[in-house]
Amino acid sequence: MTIYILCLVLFAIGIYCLIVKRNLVKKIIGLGIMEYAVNLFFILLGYRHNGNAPILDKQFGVGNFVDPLPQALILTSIVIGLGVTALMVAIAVRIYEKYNTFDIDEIRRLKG
Amino acid sequence: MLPIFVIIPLGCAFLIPLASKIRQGLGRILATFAAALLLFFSLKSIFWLNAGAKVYYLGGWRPPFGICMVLDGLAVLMLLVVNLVGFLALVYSWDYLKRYTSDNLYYTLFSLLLAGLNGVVISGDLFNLFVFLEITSIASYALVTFGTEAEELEASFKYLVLGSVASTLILLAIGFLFGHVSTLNMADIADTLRYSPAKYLLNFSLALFIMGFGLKTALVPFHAWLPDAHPAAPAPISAMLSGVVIKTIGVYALVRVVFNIIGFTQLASSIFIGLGIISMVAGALLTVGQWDFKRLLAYSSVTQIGYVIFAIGLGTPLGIVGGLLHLFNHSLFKSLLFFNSGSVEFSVGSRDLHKLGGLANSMPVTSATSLVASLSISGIPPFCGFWSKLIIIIAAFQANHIIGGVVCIVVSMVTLAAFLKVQKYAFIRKIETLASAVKEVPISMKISMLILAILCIGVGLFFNSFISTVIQPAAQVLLEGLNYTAKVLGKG
Amino acid sequence: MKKPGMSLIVKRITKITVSLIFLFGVYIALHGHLTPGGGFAGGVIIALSFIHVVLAFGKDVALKRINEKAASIIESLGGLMFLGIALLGVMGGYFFLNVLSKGRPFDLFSSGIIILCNIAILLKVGAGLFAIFIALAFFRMPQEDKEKKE
Amino acid sequence: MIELHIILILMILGAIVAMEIESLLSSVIALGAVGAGLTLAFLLLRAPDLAITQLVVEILSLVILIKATVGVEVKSQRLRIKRGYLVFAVIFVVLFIWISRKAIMDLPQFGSPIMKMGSQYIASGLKKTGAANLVSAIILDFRGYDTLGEATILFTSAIGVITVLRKIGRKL
Repeated sequence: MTIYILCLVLFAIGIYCLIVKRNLVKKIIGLGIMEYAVNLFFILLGYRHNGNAPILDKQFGVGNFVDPLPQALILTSIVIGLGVTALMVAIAVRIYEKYNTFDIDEIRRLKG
Repeated sequence: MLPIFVIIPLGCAFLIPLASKIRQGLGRILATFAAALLLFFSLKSIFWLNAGAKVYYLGGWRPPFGICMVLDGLAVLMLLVVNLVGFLALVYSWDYLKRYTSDNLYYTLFSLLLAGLNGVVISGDLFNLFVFLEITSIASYALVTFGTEAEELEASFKYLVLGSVASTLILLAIGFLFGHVSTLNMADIADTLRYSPAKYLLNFSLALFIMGFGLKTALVPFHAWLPDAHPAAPAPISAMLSGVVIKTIGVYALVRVVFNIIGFTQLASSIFIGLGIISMVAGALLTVGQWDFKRLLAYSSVTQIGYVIFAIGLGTPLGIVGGLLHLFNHSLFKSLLFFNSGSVEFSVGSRDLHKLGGLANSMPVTSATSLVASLSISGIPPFCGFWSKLIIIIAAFQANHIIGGVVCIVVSMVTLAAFLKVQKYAFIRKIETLASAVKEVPISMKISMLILAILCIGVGLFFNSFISTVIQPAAQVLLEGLNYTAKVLGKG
Repeated sequence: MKKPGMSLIVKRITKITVSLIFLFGVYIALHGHLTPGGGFAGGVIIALSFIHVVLAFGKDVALKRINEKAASIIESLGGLMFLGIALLGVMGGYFFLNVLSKGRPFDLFSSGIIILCNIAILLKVGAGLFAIFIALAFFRMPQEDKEKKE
Repeated sequence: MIELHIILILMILGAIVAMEIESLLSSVIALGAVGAGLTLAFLLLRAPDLAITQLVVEILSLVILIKATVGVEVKSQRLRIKRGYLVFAVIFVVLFIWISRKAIMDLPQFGSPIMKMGSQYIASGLKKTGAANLVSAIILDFRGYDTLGEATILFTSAIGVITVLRKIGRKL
């Protein structure tokens, strides 16, 4: 129970960082933290007490396996996180080239 | 053969970078051919359907095992919306892209956008819906910044941040549902939820879904990104965004999850109605004060989405029919209005209503089609907007929701006032300085605008036959709600 | 004039490690169905090995070996190959059907289309991420231009 | 699983450091630390596939992030945490946990998941797909369509980055 609470605390920190911080890179970091928290939450759901990894072996076949389904989903979600981060960094770099700052308030001031 | 809706745009998206290396214009022809094929198949899919739902097992696995694709009344309606507006936007951008560089990147991203939208509509698996929703979002983030100007980049960054927050919230909601049910097929989830309901967890994931999809569809408390992102995008892209994207990944996904998986409870209905009314009122107030043509259209999108959500929230058969019809009509006249604003910007170069004027005689086609669109968005009788707003107002009064009905009427008055202002300033009033230099837009932009105007009038005139063929089966899917599982899994 | 890339020691070591990283990436991708890892992890490792070269030797040296146009072509080819394998399944009746023979479990060529899919993903992910890095690395940051001008 | 709790607490501390620290480069490195913690957590939770992918993707996103933040000095960043922000932060986090704690109660006990689909995949994975690594079996055979969408996402993001970073966007 407490492990889920800790995971959601990490998620809440990510949201907080996204809302409050004015710097573009800090927003990218906040989003990264949120992605990490959700990925961890899925795998926590699939964990089985002293289970082992869902890889079959020649010798001792099917043991007490962890749930493989969330692992398959989170492999996709990790790469989604990478794709979104790459796009965000590209746009942030481009904004930096135009406004010469990463700070939202200055950008709004310069935009007029 | 359901997967063709995803194979065609995906294959074309992978081919365009190669094709454009061979010959420059090839990418454009390939993309338009793929969109035409998609439109043909989505029109054909209306007649494929005999009451039930067509289920396609991917990889040969039966539903709970693998992923399945489901085509039912609601999916047919959304396919029609997506591929119709998509094809016309592509035809429009044949000439519109003279203003932009490297158009093969544009056509690749556009085909990926179509692939994502079609993937969302026909997917029968919750996580698969999230993956294709993510493809649509990333493609639309990149397309909003297609002009790489300063304010486009800033608007797109805000849209990207809020869109990614929405996606993460949706993924967390899927996590909670998965934790409780540990299966991902939509029909299977609804089936297991019926036997082991966890009231509090369902309400919490419902709240997360509404926040996530509400952000994607720009309902009022979450609409901060829309008024910046839509005007910044190139005109065909803001037409796709307003007309199709916020409806498919927002309204359609929310409605599919709430009606067919979690079940449409009284709580959900009151939330929908509340959000709908707030969106209508706030959107209308913001629309009136605008002087930038595209920002005015973006704010009016918030109002119209408020109409749709309010109508579907009523839950009565008439309300749902009215909501879905308004969803279809809105995609028609809103994309037409964005095309008009794009043409005005294309030939005059500015979107500010103060500077525009007297374009009626120098741009006949654009002004005529924008007159048709403005009249239909404000619900004037012969046009399509009138019937959907009328049905929604009647449904509101039938469900004795007086406040809602009155709000609908007042808001449609305000919309009428706003769009008459647009007509007067942009097209009818005379100012000498501008009128002479302006010439009409090229042929491909005229064609798509004319087709949309004809459709607006057509749906307006033959509305009851249109309702019975397309809207009624879609409303039936929502009304049946949880026995969606019977159709997909084939058991009770 | 300062030569592009890092110091001599780094270059000498990169010459050795780059091929090892590349080999490791291919190994992880090909044995995706037997050991942990798979197309995605292998593809990212291969992209990292190219990035390793770019960081150590500077942009223009690395681009002689694989330039941006080749990267985007390989990426599209990888995508088409993956779509092709999926369409292969249509012959057997369903879109993503595993048509090829399953083979004996636990040996290398044992699970039909999974290996071919892994190879397709390897190409796509590797080339795609390298194209992303090249686009970012080539994008002149304003202060880098200032340094060039001084 | 006491070590899992320790790692999670360290990740939370790393996240707070990544958020509050002034210089961009060190906040990116703190994000790297949180990612490394996540890799360890995946290993502890018996998910080797994910640990490899997460570690490698982590390295790549760090390289990209550092590429963006190199040489960017943060001008007048007021370091001292204002009283208002701290209180608002704590309230926000506590409120979020308070709302979600009842929903967590409905989830199955940590360590005993209801593996409705998972057990079927384990039982028939090798027989139906011939792959020893069940996660690969699910990714590429049972749910191969997801991975097609996945590969498209990377393709879209690559084309998106190239579109955003091209020199002149508009010819007026």
